[in-house]
Amino acid sequence: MPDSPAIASSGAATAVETAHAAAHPDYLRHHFESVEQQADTTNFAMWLFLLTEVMFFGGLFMAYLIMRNWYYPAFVEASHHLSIFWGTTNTAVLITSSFTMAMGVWCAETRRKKGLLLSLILTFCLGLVFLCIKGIEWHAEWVQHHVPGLHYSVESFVNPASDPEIYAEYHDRALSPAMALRTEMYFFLYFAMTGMHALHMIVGISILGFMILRARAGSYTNGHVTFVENVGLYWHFVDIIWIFLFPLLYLVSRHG
Amino acid sequence: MTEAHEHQRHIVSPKVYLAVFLSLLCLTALTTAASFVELYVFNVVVALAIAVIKAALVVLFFMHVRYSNRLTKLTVASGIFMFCVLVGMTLTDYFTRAWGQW
Amino acid sequence: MSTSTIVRLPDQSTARIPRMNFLSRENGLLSWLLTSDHKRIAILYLISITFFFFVGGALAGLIRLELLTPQSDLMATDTYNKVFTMHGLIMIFFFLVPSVPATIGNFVLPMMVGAKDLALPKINLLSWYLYIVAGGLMLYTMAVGGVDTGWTFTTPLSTHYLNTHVISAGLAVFVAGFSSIFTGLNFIVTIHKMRCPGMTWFRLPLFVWAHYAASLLMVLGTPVLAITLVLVVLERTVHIGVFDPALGGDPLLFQHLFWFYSHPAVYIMILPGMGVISEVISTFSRKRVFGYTAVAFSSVAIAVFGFFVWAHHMFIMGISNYAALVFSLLTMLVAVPSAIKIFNWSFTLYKGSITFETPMLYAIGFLGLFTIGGMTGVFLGTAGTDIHLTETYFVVAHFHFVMVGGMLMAFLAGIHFWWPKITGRMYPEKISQLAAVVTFIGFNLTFFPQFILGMLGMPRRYASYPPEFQILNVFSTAGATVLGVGYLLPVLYLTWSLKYGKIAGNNPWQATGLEWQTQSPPLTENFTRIPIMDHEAYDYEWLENQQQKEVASA
Amino acid sequence: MSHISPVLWQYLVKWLTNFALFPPEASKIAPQMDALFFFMVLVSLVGLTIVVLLITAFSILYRKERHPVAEQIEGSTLLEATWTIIPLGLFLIMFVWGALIYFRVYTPPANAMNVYVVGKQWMWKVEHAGGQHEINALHIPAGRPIQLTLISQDVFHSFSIPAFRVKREAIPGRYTTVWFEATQPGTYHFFCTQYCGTEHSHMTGDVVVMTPDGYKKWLAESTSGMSLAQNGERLFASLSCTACHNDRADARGPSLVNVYGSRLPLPNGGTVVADDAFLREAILDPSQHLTQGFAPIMPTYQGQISEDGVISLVEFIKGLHSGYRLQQTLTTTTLLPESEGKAVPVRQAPPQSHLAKGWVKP
Ligand code: HEA
Ligand code: HEA
Ligand code: CUA
Ligand SMILES: [Cu+2]
Repeated sequence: MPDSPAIASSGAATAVETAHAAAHPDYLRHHFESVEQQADTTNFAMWLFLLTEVMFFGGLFMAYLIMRNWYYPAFVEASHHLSIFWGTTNTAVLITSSFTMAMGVWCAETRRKKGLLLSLILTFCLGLVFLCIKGIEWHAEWVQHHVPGLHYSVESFVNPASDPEIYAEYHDRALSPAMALRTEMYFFLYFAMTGMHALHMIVGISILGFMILRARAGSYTNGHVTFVENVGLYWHFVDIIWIFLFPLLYLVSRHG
Repeated sequence: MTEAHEHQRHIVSPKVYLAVFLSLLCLTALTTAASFVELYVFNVVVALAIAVIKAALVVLFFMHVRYSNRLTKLTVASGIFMFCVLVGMTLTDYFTRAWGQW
Repeated sequence: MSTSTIVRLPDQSTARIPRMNFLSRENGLLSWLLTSDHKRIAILYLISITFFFFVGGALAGLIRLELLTPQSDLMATDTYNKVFTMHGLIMIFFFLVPSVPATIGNFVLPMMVGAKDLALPKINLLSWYLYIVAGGLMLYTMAVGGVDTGWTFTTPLSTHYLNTHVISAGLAVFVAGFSSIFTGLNFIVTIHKMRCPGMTWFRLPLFVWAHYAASLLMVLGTPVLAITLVLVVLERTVHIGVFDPALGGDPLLFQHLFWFYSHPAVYIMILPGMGVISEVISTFSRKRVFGYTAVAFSSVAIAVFGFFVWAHHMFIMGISNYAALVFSLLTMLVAVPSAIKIFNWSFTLYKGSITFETPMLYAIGFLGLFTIGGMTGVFLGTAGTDIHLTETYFVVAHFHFVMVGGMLMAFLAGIHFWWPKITGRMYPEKISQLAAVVTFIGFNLTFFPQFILGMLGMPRRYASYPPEFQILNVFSTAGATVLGVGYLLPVLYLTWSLKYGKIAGNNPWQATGLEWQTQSPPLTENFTRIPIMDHEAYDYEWLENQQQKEVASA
Repeated sequence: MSHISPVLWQYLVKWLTNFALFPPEASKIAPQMDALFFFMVLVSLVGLTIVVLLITAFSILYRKERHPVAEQIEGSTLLEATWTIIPLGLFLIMFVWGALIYFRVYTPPANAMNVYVVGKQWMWKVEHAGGQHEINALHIPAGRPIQLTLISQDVFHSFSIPAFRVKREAIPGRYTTVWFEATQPGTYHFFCTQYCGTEHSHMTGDVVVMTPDGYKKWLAESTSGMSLAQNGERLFASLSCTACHNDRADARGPSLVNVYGSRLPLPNGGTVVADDAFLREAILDPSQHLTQGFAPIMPTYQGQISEDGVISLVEFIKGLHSGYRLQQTLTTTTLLPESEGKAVPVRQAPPQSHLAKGWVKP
């Protein structure tokens, strides 16, 4: 580009040519100097975004922490009504999806189109499986009248024997009526936290769906892996949230 | 750009991923099992410790932080730090509310 | 004063605005609405925040009119409550938080670091759209009847005892929060990754340092506000209970979460302004900022320590006395870096060669008013005196001194300072100097009496008050009128100057920042070639040599 | 600072007060707080003067006409250290001084006379131990430490008496306290300073500080016939508290004789002091406040007694020093009409599983 007269030739001494003789792939945005710079930048931006997510969930964890400390007995008894089987299974499902996602990134890095597609589809499906299991659990809570606000009964907490299954396993002692009311707080937080997590899953799954389409057209295996990597970071982050939600919500105290 | 290309992108091998994956599954089993054992206050300690280890594995390997530059590590660290500030400083209030009353 | 001016305008007979620039590049509404040019987005922001400033200002006018008399005669108490709530919400979230960063910062920060654009141009545009959506929601809230929680959304009042439009207002702030997060994120990434060759951290202008610190706060603090508002909305809609004492929750938890963001937010508001002041004072005294490193680090220190002091808003709210002790102590620590800055700026003048163009006048106003505002912040941070002063007009005066006397002055300083760069034309100097002086006088008349009112015990958020407070309130209202004139003037003459202002040339102030080394208004890609930074920030000798070289080669 | 020059101090304050620039100093803590306030004003003025002087002097000395060429100076570690350390030192002095005052205001002396204040949208209800009720007014004697025990029935309110320099938030669900000792008889404003909704600005009233004699007279004239404790006793009986808390050997609930101020063992091994807040919560949320050795059979009274009722109960329990009164109350229980006690009488309550049956949150 010729110097237009009005430009003080950027004063700052010598200059680097903007136009790169070197490789200038079409996915390089105009304001970056090089592919590495672009990759680094978007990667860092993704990390910063995850940082905001940490603080976002941080507020929820904070609320959970205080309430759990105050109403520990209620939290114990209420958590007994979650299904440890589904909880553990779901954790495994999510971890597996994280693994397949990581493999997807590897396939993209090593330009394996088939592998990438397979990994993405697996991740996508595992994500859906997770949501389905979550749905089963939520349904169970609905049936047990443990959906706060809408459909809530403290019956099984003031009178544990009314739920023979749980009672046989944990021999829960009856909560006093006042404390039993606080189980609703537990379930509120449970729904808020798992709901917020599920929302993040849905966003992730949608992006994965979009990526599967693109990957079929050969994107991401042409050396431009940043996008896959960043979605991977997001997916793993959502996994980490669950890694903390699981012990906090399901494993408050499982021994009888 | 100054910090841009410190080194080439490190490609983590599938073996590592597999190893991490398996340890994560084991830890999940372990934490579930541990919760059925009466450990008193240590139940929550164990559960959280395992969760932290699992999260660390995911962050370090799946998210490549182990192979990343200082800036990424710093970002992760500051996330953890700020979360601790939020929780820790709030707890200064909650834990001392009853002080001076006995 | 104009005799002493350092303005170097090009020869008026030959001067022209460069034909190719970011404004002339494309035309039509769509070219603006779909732009990813940081400079155009900055202008979009400038227009939108100015609009909201005047909405907020008109509401302030209503507040002051109501407070002219002790009775609540102009409007009913609940109308008054809605008015000050809207005033606070609009001024904070729709004016002051985005004021300097999203307009001036957006415009000049990429140029200062020698980049062609922000790192994530589309996110930048998204950020503006989020702002507009949020603003729309806020106006909708106002149109359908408003909200009267106070800008602090205090629970359980906001969740269980009001039937105004808390949800849409909360949502508006939620969305505006994400707009702010994305701006901050973009800045951090840009500062880390987009610096031109030779631009080391300690060659960055202090404006960039200040924005870096503010961006950290935006990225780390705002999400907590977001989740807090989500919880408030859930509390209102499905009675989740975490903030509701009747359901076993703790309303103080809300306050902790809210102030975890909102204290750092006050530094989000002031730090970018401090960046402007560094640039302006250095330029008009033709000297490197005294103790560059100290000023740079004090910005970061303010940002970091700013996270440790939030409970000073809750000293009498029922937090434990011991926690109050801790937070009071930390508040003292966070005040120190601000003091360092003030003195460093004052000493920048020492042995300088000072001129008093409008930006400089605003900057000097800032120094005085921010010192008063900041010191009264220390009164409030001192647990003992806070008991008496909190929730009175003393607090109102404190935060208007720092926000209006501090940040708004800095914003105006910045707008005047970079106006030639943004538009390629000068603003009229004489009348703008007059506006600066009018603002200063009007400001003091408005808000100084409020310190005394506060000491006398007049509570804030009162639609009516005992008659003995009237005299001081009359002063305050009178001042607000003067202040309003002071703010209307710039709008008029700046608009005028778009067409009739003198051509500014590349570097009318003889400033050293990279943004001044390119044409005004700049090209879409900012520089014809990526610059290489080979000197320190604020190196006026380098600038001089550069110009001599240019003259020689011409 | 009154010890430096009382005359000058009083003169200054009076002058400022007369010009309505300063609130009267009508409590013991007021001059102490004002001393710190004026200290801070002084520091700020000095600081501001320094800054303004520097700017003015440099602006004159180094304006372009006089000083056309700037001399570049990097900075000065010594100077910068000075203006770091001196403000820091001053701020720390303020912190320590302020902390002392803060603790003084919020630590009532043992001999303080207690007055209960209940905030609700949008009025203040004041309850004196003798059973005198006031709305938006507070009568107190001068020269005696007064402790306010505050609570709110709905949202946050804040009880502020500028002339006394004290203020305390009234919080829903929790007692807070503040104390003062008025020095000057007179009438002073009090305000609700925490924004609490529509009529926030009308939640104001007057503190009437009286001479001790005047106060006695006022007490006698405005008595409602029943002291708080007596009212509490009535409630205690009508809510069937005596069914369990009857001080008998086979009582199902712990004895409440002399319980106030004592240290109670908790089931988890710790102890807790039974203060006003503890008593209140033990009534409203008993499951959380169990004494060791007793089963969690007490029903919650949450939502069944007003805050005023709780205050009366607390006041009654505070004054319980012998079991005799309880026994007496017990015998009167049968005389009371059943309808007065709204709560389920525990005595007739079936075993807890029954009690729980059909317990669905409304
Ligand atoms: C831009 C916004 C901004 C800024 C920068 C500040 C800065 C500070 N603020 Fe302010 N504050 C607000 C905006 C701001 N504040 C708002 C909006 C509220 C009200 C919220 C609401 O309730 O609605 C508030 C309320 C508020 C409170 C709560 C009051 C209450 O409700 O009870 C407190 C208490 O500690 C406080 C303290 C401080 C302190 C210590 C600083 C410090 O950072 C100030 C540091 C600066 C200096 C100290 C000046 C420079 C010093 C010198 C030049 C040295 C002088 C010389 C010598 C000492 C020799 N602020
Ligand atoms: C950026 C922040 C900002 C800014 C710029 C301002 C600007 C002003 N503010 Fe505001 N203010 C707040 C933030 C801000 N405020 C906040 C956060 C609160 C707390 C809210 C709460 O309690 O929840 C508050 C509360 C507040 C109160 C206390 C209300 C109460 O507690 O009862 C008052 C009272 O005087 C006031 C006055 C003013 C005035 C006179 C201006 C002036 O500077 C405005 C001057 C501008 C104009 C006047 C507009 C330009 C002129 C015109 C549009 C022409 C028409 C003008 C007239 C008819 C006069 N503000
Ligand atoms: Cu009650 Cu304000
Ligand atoms: Cu603050």
